[in-house]
Amino acid sequence: MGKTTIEKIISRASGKDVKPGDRVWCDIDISSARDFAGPNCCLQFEEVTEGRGKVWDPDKIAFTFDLQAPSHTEKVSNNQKIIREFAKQQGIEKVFDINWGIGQHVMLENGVVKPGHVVLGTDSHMNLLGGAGIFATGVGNTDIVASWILGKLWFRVPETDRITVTGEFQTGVCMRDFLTFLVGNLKADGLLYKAAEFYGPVIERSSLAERITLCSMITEMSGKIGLIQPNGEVLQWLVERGGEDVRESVEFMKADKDAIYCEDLHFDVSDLEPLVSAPHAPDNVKKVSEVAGTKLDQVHIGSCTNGRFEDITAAFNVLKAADFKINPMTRCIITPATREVMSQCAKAGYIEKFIDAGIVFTNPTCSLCTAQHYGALPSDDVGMSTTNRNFLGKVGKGSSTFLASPMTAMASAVRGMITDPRDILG
Amino acid sequence: MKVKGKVWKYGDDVNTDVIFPGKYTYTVLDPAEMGKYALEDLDPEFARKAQPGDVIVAGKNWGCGSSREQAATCLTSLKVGAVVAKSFARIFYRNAINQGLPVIQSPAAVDSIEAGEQIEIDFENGLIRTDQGKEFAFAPIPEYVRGILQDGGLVEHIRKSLGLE
Amino acid sequence: MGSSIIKGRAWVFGDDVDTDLIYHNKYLAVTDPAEMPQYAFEYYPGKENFAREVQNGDVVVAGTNFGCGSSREHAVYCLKEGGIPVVLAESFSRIYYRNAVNNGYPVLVAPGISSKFKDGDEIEVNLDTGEITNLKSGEKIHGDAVTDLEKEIMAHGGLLQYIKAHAGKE
Amino acid sequence: MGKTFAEKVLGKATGNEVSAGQIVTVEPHFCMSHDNAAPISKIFRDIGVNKVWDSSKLVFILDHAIPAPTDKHAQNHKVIREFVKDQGIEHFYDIMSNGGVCHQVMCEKGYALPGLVMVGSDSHTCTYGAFGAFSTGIGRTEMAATWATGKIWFKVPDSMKISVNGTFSRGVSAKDLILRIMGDIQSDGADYMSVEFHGKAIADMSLGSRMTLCNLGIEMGAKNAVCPPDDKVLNFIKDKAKSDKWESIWADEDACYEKALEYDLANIEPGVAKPHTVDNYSPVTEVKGTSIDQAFIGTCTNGRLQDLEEAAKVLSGKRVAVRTIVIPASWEIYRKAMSKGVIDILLDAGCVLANPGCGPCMGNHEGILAPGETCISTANRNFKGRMGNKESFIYLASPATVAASALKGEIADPREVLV
Repeated sequence: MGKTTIEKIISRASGKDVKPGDRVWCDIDISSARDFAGPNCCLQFEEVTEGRGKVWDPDKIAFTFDLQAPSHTEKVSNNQKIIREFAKQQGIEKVFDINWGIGQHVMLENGVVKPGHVVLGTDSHMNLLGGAGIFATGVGNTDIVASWILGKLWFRVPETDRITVTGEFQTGVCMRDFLTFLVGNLKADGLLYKAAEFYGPVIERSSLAERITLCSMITEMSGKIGLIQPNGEVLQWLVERGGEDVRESVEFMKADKDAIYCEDLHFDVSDLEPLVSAPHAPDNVKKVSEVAGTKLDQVHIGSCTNGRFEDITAAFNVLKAADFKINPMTRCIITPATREVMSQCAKAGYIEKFIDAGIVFTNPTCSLCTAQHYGALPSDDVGMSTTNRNFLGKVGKGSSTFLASPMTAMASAVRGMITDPRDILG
Repeated sequence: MKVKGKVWKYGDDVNTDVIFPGKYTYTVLDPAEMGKYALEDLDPEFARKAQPGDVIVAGKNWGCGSSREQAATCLTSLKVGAVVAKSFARIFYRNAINQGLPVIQSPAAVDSIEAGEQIEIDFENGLIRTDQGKEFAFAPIPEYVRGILQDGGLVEHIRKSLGLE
Repeated sequence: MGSSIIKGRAWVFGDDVDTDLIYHNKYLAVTDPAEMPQYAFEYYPGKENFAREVQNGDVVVAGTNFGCGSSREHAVYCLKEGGIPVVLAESFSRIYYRNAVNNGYPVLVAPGISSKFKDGDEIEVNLDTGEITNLKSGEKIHGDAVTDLEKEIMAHGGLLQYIKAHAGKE
Repeated sequence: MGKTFAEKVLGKATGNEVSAGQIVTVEPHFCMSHDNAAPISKIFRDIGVNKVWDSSKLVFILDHAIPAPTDKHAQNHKVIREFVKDQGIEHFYDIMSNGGVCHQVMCEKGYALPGLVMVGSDSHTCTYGAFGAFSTGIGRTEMAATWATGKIWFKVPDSMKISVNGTFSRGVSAKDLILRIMGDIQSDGADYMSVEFHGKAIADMSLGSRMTLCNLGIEMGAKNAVCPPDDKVLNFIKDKAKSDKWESIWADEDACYEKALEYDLANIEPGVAKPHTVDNYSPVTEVKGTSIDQAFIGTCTNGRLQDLEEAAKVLSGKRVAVRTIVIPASWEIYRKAMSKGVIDILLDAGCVLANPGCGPCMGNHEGILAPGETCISTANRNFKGRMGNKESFIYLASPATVAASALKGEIADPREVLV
């Protein structure tokens, strides 16, 4: 019987011929932790191994710092120190300190994680790496500690949905809008425990940044992972970062023709309009036209969902079309995903234009997404953000947040209220 | 106007970060709560044990550093009776008066008064007396300053002068 | 796991209770699980006093997709360490479920439960059989006791204990 | 007999001839507040006056924790925005990219002007003396009272004259000079005084370097610190002066000083202030090799373009060995550094380039230390607990010394790194 991509990856990693519903132990390629929950892992590991344990393979463990980079509280500073010291003591060299950026992106850019890998991390959006054909999943600290001891972890093999995307985006509409549509369509538990594979011309043509965006909110539908088969320029980029063996893995993980899917879903993006997730749930989806004119106090562009160079370029182009001016009453913050992205923005001349427009351009980090860094909102403020969650109180008690694409976010910063980017792009 | 209490003694150049750490300046907003953090990094006992009327006796340049008024407010919040020092940093001196906290310059008193002694400060006569019977005179507080202290701080003083009472 | 019969009061929550509502991101830097219960449900409208008012043995009852959002294990610790013996929900988010199992913390999937209980109802749960009784109304429903691997992990008290017990046997 | 700068400025402000020791009441030309405008506005309301005496004299610049890292900080900013609206305050710099660290913004936007009397609810308000202003830090209550009444009393200060001649050796800058002066006269060496900088070396210095000197006046206990308002100043303010009340005022040749000091730059070498006091001076050569965990370049003391350029000169083409946080003092500086390629160099060297603001300087924002950690910083205070943790250690130094140390992972002499 044929296998889906996730079944192939799990079969290889577990050495078993798996089918959905099976519980199996998989070999882990990279077990990572960040400055959130990472210290819990280190402390728990030392407790469980009574301070004498050695991790199973220091080369397969990575640490990233993005929750508060740089830290603004003593507690987090101390937590980061716990990680640095643990890494030193265990001989772990893959430590991406506060100067690197958002973990998944940093590990991808640096070839630490590659297509076909099984990757763990203390971040529920680890699974955005599915956009590069990597089986990555967010777990708690206990799972991480178990993997550091065994080099393995148990998984339930998920059923897979096949989602085919056709058509062409109109001007002002992008992958984020399709993602928002999907979350609204499938709802917060629409992919409970399941995996998804994305196919179709829209996917095949898409950039790595778009693929990451699309796979970054599978968690918001309670899914395990969304996977996209690397091809074309994306594959080329992954080979450049990860080495020639990437091609082999990509060949191997291709789903069989007779693979069995739980559901087969088809969507056409041609009629799609710019969308938002209205407060206080990602699946509370509305057309921009329905909420246009809502006054905004703050706009934020960034995060693991929409913080890549292509995302910032999309926002830049909207700003350009508006003569590089934003509404002076709206605070606008842009946070690149990584230092590499920040350098790209610097070299492309974006940052100067953003500064001239009054926009705050920060160092790469998770920024306001965890509300622990840049741009917490006061009560009654209304914000718009390209992040992936707008839960009640998440970025400040009594505030509300609309989630949107980088284009919609910038268009809204330009006017100081929720705005359809097509109004500005023409 | 008199103050009576136990002496807490500290050295030279006790700065505002030590008196009230910067990390609390935007997270602790209630003056009543500020006392909890007074001298946290220098003497954790102080905030827990200081009694109303107790007096801080310190070396030179007490309160150097930042302009943060919380360095004075955290002491008034604990009802500290006065600060006696060899000298004061300028901004602290003003802030203390503006908060109604008496500040007295007396190098001689500082040299001979020890931690734990009971002392009495008589502002009208410009005298510090210890329970050992030692006495130290200090220059009377300028009239303008006395006015502020008597009104309980600058806010009340201004309200009075603007006829807002 | 101690006694398999649990009796307590029900605290009833809605659908899609996310991890920020269970344990807000403001407190992520906390590493000691014993410190976490004081923050449980601080951001849940109408249940802000949960941490202060909850009594040992009280049970959390919720709708679908409980624990959606972040991977923070704090959201499990803050209930487990707070003396909540079990969480009953229509369904759980994937990561929350894992984190609970990995800590030997009983979570039962109980379809229909959210309509059977009101805040404060006396509840009895038999962890062995999965039987859940509303002692006020007398209604009974069935919760799925976890199966196979999860059950074994839970029987050991959590993943790390399970690993220790199986060391060298794999 | 001649008059000092302080006597002349305060005399002009009161309209009478005044001398040191006299108490005067003046109307300040500008009142600056940062994030503490929120608590000050509460005290102002307590006074019971409805409107501030002159809304055009108030300048608000958010910098302490921007953008807001927590609900509480966000709430604080909101109070300020509402007060600004309510009182019609036009000189308001929110978290947006027209601002930066308050003192830098006050200087570069043309508020700091010769002969003005300026107060700020921040101790480093003395920085504006670099432009010939009489400026000094005051507390919250006093600021609220000034908003209400438009008046503030001062004792006309005694003055200290510091004459500086000669030229800097390679790898040495204004920060090294002022660290040395602080070491010599100690942290209360200029208590209550007005510090005047004189001499050929001051005339040769850039405005940025003069700001570094005046900025640290408060760390010697001074009420204010000031440099002569020469052509460099007049050229700079020409198109941007935010008030027409300014006037070039400088001390008379025969003014009477409480203290006078002389320095020759030839004798100044790279130096540091060791933990935990600003006057705990030591030449870099004596602390070389001290291991560090973090390097920080920024603040109102040393976050200007020339400082970033100095650091870039050291870091160009190399990689930092410890985490290095660079925070330009304002967006204008960030913007210029970007155009000149300085930002590229710093990013390529592996620095964190954070958005302008005070950063970790007073323990509020990005870059707090963990227990036992050591930081070398271009900031102005190394007090115990200053950067958020009482078990940590801070060394103050020049941008070149901090950059050289960042490269080596230990305190290093910039002269050994600079080619």
